[in-house]
Amino acid sequence: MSNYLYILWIPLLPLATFVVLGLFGRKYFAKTAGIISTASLLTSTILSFVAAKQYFFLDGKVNGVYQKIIALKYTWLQFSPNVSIDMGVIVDPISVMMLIVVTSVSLMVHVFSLGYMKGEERFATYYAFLSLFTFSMLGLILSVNIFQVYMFWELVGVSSFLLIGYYFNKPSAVAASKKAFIVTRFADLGFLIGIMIMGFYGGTLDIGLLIEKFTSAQSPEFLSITSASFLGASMLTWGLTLIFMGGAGKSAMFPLHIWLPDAMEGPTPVSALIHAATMVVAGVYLVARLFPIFSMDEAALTIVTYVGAFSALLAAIIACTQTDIKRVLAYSTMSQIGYMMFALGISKNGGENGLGYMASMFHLFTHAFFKSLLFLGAGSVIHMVHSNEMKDMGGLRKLMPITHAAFLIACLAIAGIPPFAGFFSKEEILTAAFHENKLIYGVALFTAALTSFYMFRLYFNIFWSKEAPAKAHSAGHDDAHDHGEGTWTMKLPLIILAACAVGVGFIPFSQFITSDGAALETHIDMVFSIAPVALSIIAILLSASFYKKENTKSDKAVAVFGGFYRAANKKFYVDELYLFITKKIVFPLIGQPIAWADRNIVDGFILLLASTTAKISSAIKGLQSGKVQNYALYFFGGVLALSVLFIYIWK
Amino acid sequence: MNTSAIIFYAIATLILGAALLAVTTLKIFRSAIWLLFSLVGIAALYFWMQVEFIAAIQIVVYVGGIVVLIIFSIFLTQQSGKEMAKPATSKIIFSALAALLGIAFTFNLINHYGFNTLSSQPFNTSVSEIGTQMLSTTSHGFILPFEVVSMLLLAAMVGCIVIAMKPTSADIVHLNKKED
Amino acid sequence: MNEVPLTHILFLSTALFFIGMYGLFTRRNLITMLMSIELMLNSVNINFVAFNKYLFPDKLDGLFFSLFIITIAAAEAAVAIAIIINLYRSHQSIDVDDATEMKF
Amino acid sequence: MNLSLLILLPLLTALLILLSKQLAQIRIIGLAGALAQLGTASWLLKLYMDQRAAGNTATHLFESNAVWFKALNINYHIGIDGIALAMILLTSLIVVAGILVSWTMEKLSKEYFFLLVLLSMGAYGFFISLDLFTLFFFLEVAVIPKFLLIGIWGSGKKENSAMKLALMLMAGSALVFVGLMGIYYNTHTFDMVEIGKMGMSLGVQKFFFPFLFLGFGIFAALFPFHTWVPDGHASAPTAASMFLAGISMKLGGYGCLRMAALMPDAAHSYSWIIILLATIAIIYGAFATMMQTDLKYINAYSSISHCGFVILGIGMLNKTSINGAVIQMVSHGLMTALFFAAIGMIYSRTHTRMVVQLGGLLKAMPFISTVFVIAGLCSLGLPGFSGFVAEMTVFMGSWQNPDGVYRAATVISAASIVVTAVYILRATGRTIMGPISDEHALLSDASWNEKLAAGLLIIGILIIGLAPFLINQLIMPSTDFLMININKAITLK
Amino acid sequence: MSSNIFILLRQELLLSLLIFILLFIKIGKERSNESILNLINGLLVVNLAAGLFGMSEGGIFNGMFTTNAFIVLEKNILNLALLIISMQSYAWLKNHKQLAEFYLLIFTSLLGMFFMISSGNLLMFYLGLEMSTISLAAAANFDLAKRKSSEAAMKLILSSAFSSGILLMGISFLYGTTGTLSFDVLTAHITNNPMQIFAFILLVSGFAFKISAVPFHLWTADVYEGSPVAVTAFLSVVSKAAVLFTFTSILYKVFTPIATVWYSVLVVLSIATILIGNLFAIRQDNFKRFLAFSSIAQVGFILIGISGSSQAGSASLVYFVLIYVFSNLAAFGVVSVVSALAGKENISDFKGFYKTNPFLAWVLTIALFSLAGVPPTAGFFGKLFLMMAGAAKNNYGLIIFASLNMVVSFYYYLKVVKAIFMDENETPIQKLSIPKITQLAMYICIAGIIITGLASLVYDYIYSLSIGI
Repeated sequence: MSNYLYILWIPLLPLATFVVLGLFGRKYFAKTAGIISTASLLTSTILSFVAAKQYFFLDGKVNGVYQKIIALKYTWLQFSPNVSIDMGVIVDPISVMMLIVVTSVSLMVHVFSLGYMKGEERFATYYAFLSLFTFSMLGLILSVNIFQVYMFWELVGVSSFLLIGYYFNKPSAVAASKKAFIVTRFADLGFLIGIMIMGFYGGTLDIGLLIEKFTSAQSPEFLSITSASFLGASMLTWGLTLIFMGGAGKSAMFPLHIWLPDAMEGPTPVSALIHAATMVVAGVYLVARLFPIFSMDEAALTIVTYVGAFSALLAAIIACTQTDIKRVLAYSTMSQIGYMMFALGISKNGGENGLGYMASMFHLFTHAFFKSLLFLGAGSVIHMVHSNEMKDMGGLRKLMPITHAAFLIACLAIAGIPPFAGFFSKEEILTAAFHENKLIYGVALFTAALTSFYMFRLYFNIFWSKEAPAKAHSAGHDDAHDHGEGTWTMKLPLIILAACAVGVGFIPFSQFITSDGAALETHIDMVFSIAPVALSIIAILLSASFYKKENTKSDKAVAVFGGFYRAANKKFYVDELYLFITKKIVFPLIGQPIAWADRNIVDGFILLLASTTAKISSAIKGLQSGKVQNYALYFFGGVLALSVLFIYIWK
Repeated sequence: MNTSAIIFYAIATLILGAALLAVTTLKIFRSAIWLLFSLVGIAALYFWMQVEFIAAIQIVVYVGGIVVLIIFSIFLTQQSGKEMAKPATSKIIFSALAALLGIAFTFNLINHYGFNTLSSQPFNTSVSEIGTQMLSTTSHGFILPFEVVSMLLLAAMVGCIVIAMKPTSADIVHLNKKED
Repeated sequence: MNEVPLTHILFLSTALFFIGMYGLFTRRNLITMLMSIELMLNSVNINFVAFNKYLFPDKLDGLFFSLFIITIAAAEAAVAIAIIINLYRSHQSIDVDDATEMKF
Repeated sequence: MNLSLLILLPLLTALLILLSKQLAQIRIIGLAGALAQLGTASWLLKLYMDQRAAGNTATHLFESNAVWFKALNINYHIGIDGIALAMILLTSLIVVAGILVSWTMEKLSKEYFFLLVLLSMGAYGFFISLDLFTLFFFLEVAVIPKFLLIGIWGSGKKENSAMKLALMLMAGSALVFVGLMGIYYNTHTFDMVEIGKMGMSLGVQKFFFPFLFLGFGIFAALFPFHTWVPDGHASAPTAASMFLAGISMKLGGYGCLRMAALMPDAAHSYSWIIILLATIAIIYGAFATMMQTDLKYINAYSSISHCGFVILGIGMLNKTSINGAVIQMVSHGLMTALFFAAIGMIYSRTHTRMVVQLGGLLKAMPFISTVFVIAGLCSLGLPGFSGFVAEMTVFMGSWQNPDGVYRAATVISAASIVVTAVYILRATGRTIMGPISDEHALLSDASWNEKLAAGLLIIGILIIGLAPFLINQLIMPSTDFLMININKAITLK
Repeated sequence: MSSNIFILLRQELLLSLLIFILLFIKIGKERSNESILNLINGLLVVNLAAGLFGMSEGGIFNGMFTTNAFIVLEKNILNLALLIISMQSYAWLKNHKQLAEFYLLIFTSLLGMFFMISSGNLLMFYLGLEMSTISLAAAANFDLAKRKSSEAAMKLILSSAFSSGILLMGISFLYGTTGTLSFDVLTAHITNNPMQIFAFILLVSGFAFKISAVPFHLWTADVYEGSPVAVTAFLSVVSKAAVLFTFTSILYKVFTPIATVWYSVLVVLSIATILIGNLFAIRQDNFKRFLAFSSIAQVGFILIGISGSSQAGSASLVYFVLIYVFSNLAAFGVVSVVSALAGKENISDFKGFYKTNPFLAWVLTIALFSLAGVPPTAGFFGKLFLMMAGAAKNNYGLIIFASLNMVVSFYYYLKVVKAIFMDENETPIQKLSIPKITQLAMYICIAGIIITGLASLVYDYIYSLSIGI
């Protein structure tokens, strides 16, 4: 199917932008960098829409089932005859869907940044990094080979590292970037080993072949991998779990989530792009990509489910207690991704039972829009207030009406209030959960309520609670272009995304993206929907009563929860735990001893040899006494010794 | 046990006794004299072995040459009659031990080997015989060694002269200069 | 003609040799050390002559050897004494333990 | 094409340098010579590829065999296969970079460049020789220049480091020599090709292989004989560090590889020890690096860790892993040379290598910082750079070994990538990022020669990193040849 | 016979001729030292040249004097060494009063060595040995007013007299047990009965003393340090080489019946020699002493080579000696120039030497590298071939020991290099003006060091001439 080859341009254009800006940006494109990369990205966006149209509506469907199409495949690095890393382009429902998501959100962010990052010293570098990220994310999406996934996985990681550390002279930013990279790297180790297990038993690294081999219960590969077991679990479980570990790292699932909140040190548009819409869902995408294999192994799926659910709940609880608006959003992201994860976890492969899968993808889709919208909104707020802290905000609705409106829409969307996008996807997930696993369903429900609570806590704290502040706020800073919400380049994305947040829910998603590619009939069951929606509304009212006006109700609530609140506010001390392990165990108990041993024992031994030789030589210097008589004596001694030796001993 | 045997043992005692005294007495002049006796004894031994020529050479070269040389050098280097420094007892013990060990070892070997003397051909050592062999180039001729030794003696002579010659003040000066 | 076995003569020479060696080890006066060396050489001479006379009388190798040894001993002694005198000039002593500047 | 050119060129350059008078002249000659080497090497690559494409399946190409010491059956037998060629290319690239980096060397510059070129000559000779005696000869030729380079132009306690390095390397070559004697008196030839044909009895192999492998291992920083590496690298002047880590450590790896191919039975029966040592070196080096505060020490220790991968790959004795080992050699050579170059540039400006005294250099010297970051990312195995390709190949290769112990070794080694990330990011975060001190803020960025040097190395890294199939194409056929012997040995078990 | 006697004896006769010329020079009218030196050097060149052509072999004086191409080659090497030494000691001899006598003694010594090398008979061997020793002992005293010089001479003459006493004892017992002095006959009568082994060991100890193998080496350092550099060089290179040649040929020709015994004797000696030599060399500061001990260690390696007792063994010995002539004399050349012109003989004085005298520094460094056995210098090949010859006996323990000791030796050689190049020194040796002729000698040495190794034809030539057991 070579007529999809043009898809190759979608990732390559950003790459080109990166190369150009990276090499010459500082010198030649210091001002125009934004325009250039936005333009190139716009092209790829259009291309991806074209691709989507072609795939979904023209030739993607063969007798009712969407095909997996390998548009391109090139052997990049041969390991052994049939194990190799291939570079390629896969076209199937989720990859096309992701193309849309990534390109459009990225485009929005590019546009937004035009205003937001204006006048930055390393403006060009910023756009270079953005393009690099976009390229790697697209490459990740289009991977045909699990090792290709891993490669772009790493690239995504490093570009996120670079973007988080964009304000490189801010120590906190540096620390955050390091943390993000190392934590994800640790997860990737699992991913790598998982790949090796898969590759070893599957005899290939090609995703298609792997799925083929591991989904037919009779294939020798399947038998060998399931029969081989380590520590009681089958190798399949190990492989999948380790791969999921990689996914969990990128998608900030518990316990590998600690990097995400700190990652908010980066510029806000970056958070919108990477840490809300695209990179963090890579984990979900990975699981979805390998879903047929996952579905062959209950254990792995269960792990996915419970990790996802627990993360969703935990994040939601923590989110209620944070005061830094970006951190709140970060935790909400984590919570939403948890949703997607457990949705996958409870799903089966194919048919009606594939609902979870479809729902998760759907939520991924919708979430991308309203969450990036939230972030961009927060961005413009921060851009105006020059602070992330809620206490510095309040009553901004008059100063920035558009932002206010957009933000409200987004909040409603995420809270799952019909008819906003979030409602539909969330409904599907809840339905799936309800059918599969009541416990999960309960958790999901509670989380949903919490979500609407903290989202509106955020909303009210930003736009209401206090009186509209005097212009003093904005008079404080000296940006030339400062009037309210900033330039149109910052407003436009908000508007577009808001539109999406309202609109995308109505897409008949199940027609396009299902676990097996065949369309799936779904319907919103009004009765079923009552409970979640009602809960959300109650939560919203509650937070309104707490935060709409400045009052002490919230403090009372805090007092009620007491210790639990403090724990939640301290993110349940997970960070501290990690710090303890690294600072108190790894460095002093492994690193330093080894470094010491190397200097003193290993090297010391070598030095000892040398010094001993010197000692001996000065110890025996007496032989050379300078007395010729002694010399003669030794001489004769030698003669005697030799004679005795060879006449009596060595006969 | 006939007379010749008795003579031999007498000579042997003379040689060894004199030698022993020569290496132990503390008066350097005396030790020179004892050495003289010991050498004369060896000459006597040669006579006893009926190798008169060697005996004569022994007398001439050693008694007449070396010992005289030694005595002169003693006169040159120190006043006679003065006691020499006594060697350290530890050194005496070790040296004696070494020497005795050596003696024992060699005796033992000689015993085991037991040079049995069977041949009793005449042993012609007439001076003329020696002379002809010394200067003949045919087999059993020792002309080459003879020449070589002459070169050696020349070199030795030159060396002695150069070394023993009292250096003129001039040399001292420039040598000292070189010695910095 | 002789009842004295060769071995006894060898014993004599050996004893003389080691007496000389003893002297070399113990004497501190260079000249006496030289004397001891002369003793050693003489013992060797005795060896050669004895061997020649009693074992291989057909040729005169041993005899000649001893002759040359005597000659060389003379030369050696001469040079040695020259050196000793020179040493005495520079050290004002012919005690071997005074000439131990160079060691270790 | 006559391979001796690779020896003659440096020789000629060295002589010209000796004859030349003033600094400018010396530099020009040095650079010209280095470029000539690079040209020759690339030309060689082209010819080689053509030959292969033309279907020439001989193990070694461009062979020439001249009798050297007839009486002892010592021949000057040279020829290259893909592996050797890869090494030659690496060497020539690093030589150019090294010359460029030391462009501003004022102190005794004539001698300095002379020794650099001499060192490169040793390396070339080593890589092209097929006769063990010639091999040994060139191995030792490459040692003494290091001693002088470090001792005269070095920094810190240079004399001790130089002495330690020279002695440990000499001890290594002494062991190698013993092994050679063993081989010689059991096969009566030094010719690797013939020996490969003849083979040796298991007993002989098992007795002499350890000498050879340890001997070369010392060159390749095999644990626990690696202690010359940190001091040596840290004290050496920039170019010398580049040569040390980039070229001379490779001599060791290459030698180990050849020996393993020459004595496959022994290699097979000792493989577990090799793998054990390699794994220790990898993880131990990584953790030791984590604790260093001097940039050069950081890189030196990381070299120990990275060279561990080479040994691991060889120890696993299968095609993929050996491939990986070779690629790792090349990649590590380029990467670590780049790293040292960057460190040298930083040091020459700030006059400190202590991480704690640096910071925020990205502001003052963006180019150098970028180079530094690139080297770092390559060393932590980021896709797109050579490090990733090499390490992954090694991992995939060693993972093919289903035995549990080997699996454990692989996983432990793989775990080192996390530690690597930690120390690289620590170093980067402390020196490149963060606030910059006032006196450093005014420093200048890289000069043209430094830019050129770094550029060359980065290009090399990228070529391998982005198009690994190229280097695979070069190496794979030769690894197949190696594997023939080895597989015989393994199946024989 | 008388026809070819001149050809067979030509090297010896030429040397004797030189000696007489010296006598005439002495008794003739007063000449300036320079003119005499130039004359002598010229003559030496002739002498060397004369040896190079007309190889012929045979024995005269019924086998007391034998020669063949190999022996001629050995003598040529010694001639070459002598020439180089005399060129290098130019600076020292220029203002020495008795240089004629000095040369006379040295020549006589060399003549003795020649006779020793081609001796076919124990008597000739002994005479040659004594001839070389006595005149050398006299020469050792030629820094007449130096305390050290006379001390050295005293030590040399006494200990060598003692050793020759022991040697003679051995010879006498050999004679007593076999009844002959000529080597050809001797071989037939050699058995391994204790008496003969004892005699053999006495003989070997005499040799070991001359080549200063442990434990018979103790005189070496002191004598080297005390005597004039020229004599030291002569001792360390020429006399050692001559004795080694003789030793090897006697071992290979005469004592074949007890080869196993002398093999183990050599192994023991070599191990002791290498070890002690290295251990003492490490801690020396006086350059001549340092070279003394290093040369002791070298002898250890040589013994290993000889122990191979093959054609390669004797070939590698001669090859190594040739290389050793170049390397060691280059080193001694620098030392002699420095000690003659700057009066400094300590390694610590050489700190910062490179800054003031780059040429000398390079010569010294290359020489040291060659001694240490670093490629591409010839020393590398020399040492390796010795060890290869030794390894032929499959005694790998010995080889391992030796090669590890090579590392130790590297340490002290590199220490000197370090002093020359790396150490700082506020009062370095001032810039020295080297006599042209000495410079020439150094160039010859360097050329030799480079060429002898890389040009394999040298070794192949030697190998073609040499003989094994």
